[in-house]
Amino acid sequence: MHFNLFVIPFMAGMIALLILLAFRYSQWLSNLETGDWRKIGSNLFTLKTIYAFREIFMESLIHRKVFKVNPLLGYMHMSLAFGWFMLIVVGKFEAFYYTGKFANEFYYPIFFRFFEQTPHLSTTLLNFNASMDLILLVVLSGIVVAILKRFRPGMTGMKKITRHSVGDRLALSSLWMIFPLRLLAESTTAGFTGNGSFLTQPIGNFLNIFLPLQSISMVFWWMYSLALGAFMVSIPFSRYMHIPTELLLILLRNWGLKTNDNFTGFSEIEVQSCSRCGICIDTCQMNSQGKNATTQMVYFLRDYRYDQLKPDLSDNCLLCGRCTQACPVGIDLTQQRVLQRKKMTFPQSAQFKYLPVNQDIDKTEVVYFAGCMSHLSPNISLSMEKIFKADSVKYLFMDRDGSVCCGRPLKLSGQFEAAKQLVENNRQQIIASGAKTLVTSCPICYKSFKEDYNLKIRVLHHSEYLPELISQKKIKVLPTGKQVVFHDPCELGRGSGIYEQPRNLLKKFTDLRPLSQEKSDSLCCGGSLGNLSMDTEERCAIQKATADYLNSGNPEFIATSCPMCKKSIGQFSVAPVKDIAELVAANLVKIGQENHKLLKYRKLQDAMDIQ
Amino acid sequence: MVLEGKKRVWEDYQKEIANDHYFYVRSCIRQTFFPGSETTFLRIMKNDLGKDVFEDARHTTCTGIGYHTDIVPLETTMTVIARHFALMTEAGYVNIIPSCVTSFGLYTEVLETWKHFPEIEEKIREYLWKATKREFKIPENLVHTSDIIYKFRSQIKEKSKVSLINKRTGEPLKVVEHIGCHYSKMFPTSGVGGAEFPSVLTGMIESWGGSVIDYPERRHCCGFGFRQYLVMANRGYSVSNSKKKFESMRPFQPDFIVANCPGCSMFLDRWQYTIAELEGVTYDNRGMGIPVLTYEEMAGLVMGYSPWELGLQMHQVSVEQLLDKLGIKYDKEQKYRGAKGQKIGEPQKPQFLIV
Amino acid sequence: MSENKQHIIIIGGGPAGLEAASKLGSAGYRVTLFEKEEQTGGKLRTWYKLYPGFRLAEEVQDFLANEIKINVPEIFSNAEVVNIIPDNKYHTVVLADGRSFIADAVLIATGFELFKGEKKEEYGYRIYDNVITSADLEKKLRLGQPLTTANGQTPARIGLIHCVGSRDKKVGNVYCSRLCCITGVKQAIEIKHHLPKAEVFNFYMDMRMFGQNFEELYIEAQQKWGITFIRGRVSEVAENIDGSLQLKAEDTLSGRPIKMNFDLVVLLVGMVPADRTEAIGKSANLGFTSGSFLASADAQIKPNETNTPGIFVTGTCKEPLSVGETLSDARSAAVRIISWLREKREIN
Amino acid sequence: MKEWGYSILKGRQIDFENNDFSISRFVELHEPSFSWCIGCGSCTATCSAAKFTDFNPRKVNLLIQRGEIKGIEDEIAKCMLCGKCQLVCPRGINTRNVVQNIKRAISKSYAL
Repeated sequence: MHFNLFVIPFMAGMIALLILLAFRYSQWLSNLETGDWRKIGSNLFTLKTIYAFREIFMESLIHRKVFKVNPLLGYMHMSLAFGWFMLIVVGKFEAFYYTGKFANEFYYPIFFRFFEQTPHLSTTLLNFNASMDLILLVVLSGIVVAILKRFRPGMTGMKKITRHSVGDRLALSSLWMIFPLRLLAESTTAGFTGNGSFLTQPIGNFLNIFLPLQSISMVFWWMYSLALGAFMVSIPFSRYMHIPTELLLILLRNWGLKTNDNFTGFSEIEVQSCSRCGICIDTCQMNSQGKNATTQMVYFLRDYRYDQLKPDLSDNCLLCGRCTQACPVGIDLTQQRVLQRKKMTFPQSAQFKYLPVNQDIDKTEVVYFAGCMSHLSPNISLSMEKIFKADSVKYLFMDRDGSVCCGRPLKLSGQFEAAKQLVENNRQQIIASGAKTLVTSCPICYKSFKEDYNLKIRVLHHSEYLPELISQKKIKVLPTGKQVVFHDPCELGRGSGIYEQPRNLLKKFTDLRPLSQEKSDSLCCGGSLGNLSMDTEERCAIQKATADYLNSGNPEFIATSCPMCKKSIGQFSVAPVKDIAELVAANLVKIGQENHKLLKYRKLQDAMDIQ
Repeated sequence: MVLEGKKRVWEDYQKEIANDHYFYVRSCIRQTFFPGSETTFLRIMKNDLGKDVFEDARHTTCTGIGYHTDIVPLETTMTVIARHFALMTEAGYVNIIPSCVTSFGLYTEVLETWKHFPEIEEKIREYLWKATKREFKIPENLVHTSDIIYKFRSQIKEKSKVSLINKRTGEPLKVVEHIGCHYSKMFPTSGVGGAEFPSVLTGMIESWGGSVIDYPERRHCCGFGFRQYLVMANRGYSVSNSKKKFESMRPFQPDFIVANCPGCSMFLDRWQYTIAELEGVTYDNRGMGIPVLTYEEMAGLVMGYSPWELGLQMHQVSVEQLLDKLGIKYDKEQKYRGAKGQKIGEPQKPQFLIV
Repeated sequence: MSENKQHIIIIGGGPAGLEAASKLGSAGYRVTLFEKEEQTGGKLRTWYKLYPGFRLAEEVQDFLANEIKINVPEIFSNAEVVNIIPDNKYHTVVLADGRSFIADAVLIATGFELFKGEKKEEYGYRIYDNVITSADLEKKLRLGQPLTTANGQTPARIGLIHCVGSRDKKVGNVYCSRLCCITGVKQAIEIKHHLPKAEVFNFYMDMRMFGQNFEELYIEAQQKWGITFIRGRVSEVAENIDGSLQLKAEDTLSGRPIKMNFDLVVLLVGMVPADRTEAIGKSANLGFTSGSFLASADAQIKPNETNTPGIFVTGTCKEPLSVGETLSDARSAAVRIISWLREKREIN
Repeated sequence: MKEWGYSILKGRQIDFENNDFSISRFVELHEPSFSWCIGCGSCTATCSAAKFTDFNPRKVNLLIQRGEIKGIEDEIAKCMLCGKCQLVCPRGINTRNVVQNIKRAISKSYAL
């Protein structure tokens, strides 16, 4: 029986942590939707579980994604997480080897050098000893980086460091204390017993020269245990809750769970998995271009966890999805924001009984929905009409005389119920048209039609529809050779995963140039309907920065496929900003008349350049 | 309030008021609702001031009510007024003094129109000749009867028996003066003191010892508005305007209201009853309402005439509270008795307004 | 008069007269300036700060005085000009005291007066204690007097009424005095400088922010100082029992009448020609604008000439102008007089 | 009670002294651009909802600033939050946040 009074703080902390974890996990799990349990059941004994463990190892311990973003920051996380993990694992094996039995007192491996003060003789034990010192050194180096990061955020590549609450500071201090104290406890013990290795022994020997180590070492063991206990207890009340929760998250996610339109137990687990690494701050354009480093997801989730979330913070987000893309933990941050807005929304806030219910709609092949924003950029819908006519398809321009909003802006603001009224109105009209295909020019509408309308027909954004027309040889565009860059609209790219179709389309008739930040990494135009509270100056700063970025390679055109992006970038762009529909329409050639009309279209094109 | 400023304005708006020999034209509303007022005017003019005032029983309405309700065309109105001028001319008078503010406004308007469009005057002369075989001369002096009392306010003061002073406190009574819209709002130069700060009633009140309240809605219409009042459904509009005035004067705690327009006197008095019955509100502290006088009645009281001879029993808001303040003795028994002492019957008591 | 030095008489020693005098003086002409007051400087002497940059009026006064010192024109103060007798060769300028002077050219720079607020009787200026004009406010600020109500209280709500005496057929002025708008914005902000807690409301018909940085100042007034602009002309002002003022207007943008109480009301009075301008103009056979300002011979190409050769106009006697515009106009007049005198000499 | 055939009207006058500025103050606190409106009307001109119903965002904004909040709840409920107004506003007013905060002020739970 190995025991000393000083282990009590550690054990107490450990037991408290386990009880609290059990309590909270059961709470969250009980809030899972029934469908979630079915998914868990069917996926539990499949390869997915193995993948999950692989992911846990790669992300929770090695922090692969953080490494990708910033190696030093990755090293910091890895050295702490993986290092600590290794201390526990190697320590366990050391104890196993030493005692010959696997089951020891829980605390025994952790305080191994206190309980076993006789210097080792066997090579294996010496190796164990050296390994433990090495791992401790690695962990300590991580701590050094963390401390430096705290005081000089720039060195790890982070522009802004997350602001911490008081609870977090306590947890953080105890965490920082644990390993230096372990070093001191082991070194002082080694100093008078000689049980240390290459790190602890020299320090111990040195301290032994002028300190009464036999009495002092006990103090450090106590402090080490206290720090451990304090950290354990503070975990559930601090951001370090992410450490145990992320494991659960990875499992559940691999079993197919995700956050949809309702805030479930799984959503709560997502929230609690945030490690506050702060990568979302760096990736956020509101910070990098708008100089606002107070509203990012890390703060949002923190405020939510502490029940201090205010609408002003919640509303101040572009919902561009860049942080979701970058989040090393893989939390669906954008959806989290929307769901919190939904929670904070006001009852019966909207009423659209005034909307016309037009059941008497002409039957058509294609129903075209330009979207509200296209009405402020009318050349897009004019171009689409020109294309429809060239294709001779029977189409209905559904919102020609004023648009009923698709409902997504209301949904993004959290007003799900209000949005449903609009969805229902538009849905009835779409169904009544008898169309087989719905084409829209607005990525915002597109996402809404795809996800909220439950339509049984094909829903296409024109960036999908136009290449289809070309490949089916229904329309033909004249090659222009112009240098073009393509700006991915957030709702189309990150929001709906459409990256390649518009690019393939542009490659057919322009010289499409790549950008360093594109596709999932593309910038937001700043126009965003997702942000409700950002002021105009800040918005303009983002719009201008994005426009400048897109113009940096001096393209002849900036192509995009969203009326909002076109307007936002267009305000500040040197190169003309064109929707791909406009580019297609301007270079349209009637099938079979290519050569005949060549000259005329060249002229048209020149006119477009001037414009 | 800088009184000097007002006086400066008043200096800009002084008008010629004839000294004697007046052709008097009665008011439809005043002679119906406040007959004592016109009698009092004549009594003061003839008996107390020794002026020559002539009236011709053949004169008619000026058609003001019909004109302002768009029932009577302008040419008809002008011809009727031309007939009044003819009666004046035939009687050998040149100074015309209407009792009604609307008549005064209308006469002024007609004369102004003729000044700018002589051809219209010619046409009207023709109409009048065709209809009545009468001819007329343009009056040399057209003023409202309140202008006359204003002119002779000092003489009245000299002969007065009562001052507008609270006998119990010795303080001047606080008086709200209300000027009919048609007195000077259409033609500011035709009113004593102009349109913004008319001094015709202020002059009387101040020279007889009272003090004038200048409350925020002083300029506002009493709410009568011929069209509004004549159609029952529109009366809410009328009473709301009076209410606005009462609410505005309330903090000043006026002792009484005096008006120079017959319609205003009528509505400021009667609507207090209506508001009290509709909403349970009065604008004094005792639930009795604010007494409303015509300027003739005010002059009569100052001259020491009996309140019942002045016809004050015809008022809805009881005037006894004011008579008490003025220290005027009156016989309660005599209130509802006719000229021969016979009982003329008492009005029903209102539900809310204390009378 | 020296034989070879042409003589120019300038009537009025405000900014326009002073600036033209120094410019003509520096060009070597003999310049005589008549100022009816004891001191030159005109209305600048009573104004506190100038829009849009809040520069002290005093600084412009100093600038003008310095220029005059260097270019030494002859200045007669307390010298009121009554008329001009125009002639083919020389014009004679007659003073109130009977003296007369002859000149090759005469520049009229008699400036403006402020519209007399009391003419708009419904606003109760000089009747209601707490109604003041923009000029009164400037005087208070220049003298460093506290902004209080008549009974010494700090006003909690202050209203500024635009277009008093301007764009108003009823007072005979159909023209736009055009500088009252920016003055209203400037004074509203100055009030906030002194009384940060006060609520300030401007009642306007149109906001005519035509000058450099004027619109910017308007935006600043709204965004930085929280000043409220209500579109609607105040119809009447009345006094409440506590001496505060009740304003009535139509809030035209909501299409509804509005009634509000104010502790202090400032009338933004417009510019009218100075009293003697009409007499002087008539004596020299000059034309007049609808607002009785002196008419230029041509608005575009002869802004400083009149229909009487040799008689020129500048500054606010011909139209409402800001201080900056007045100085430019005076320089323009000086250049035109110089070229005109050269032509005259060559002909002779 | 007698049947009068008429009643005393409230009138259309904005009685500034007795109006309710709670919504106005709330919105101004959370979205200061609320009071920058110069009444140009481009928001109403482009408004998707105004195409179908009698809805005037400019006027709603103004009336709230004047403390005239009767019936404002039904008015603001007509907004589809599409954001066109924000794109056309020359003063850079954050119109959608104005709408959002008006709604928030109206709903009791967020009144403070």
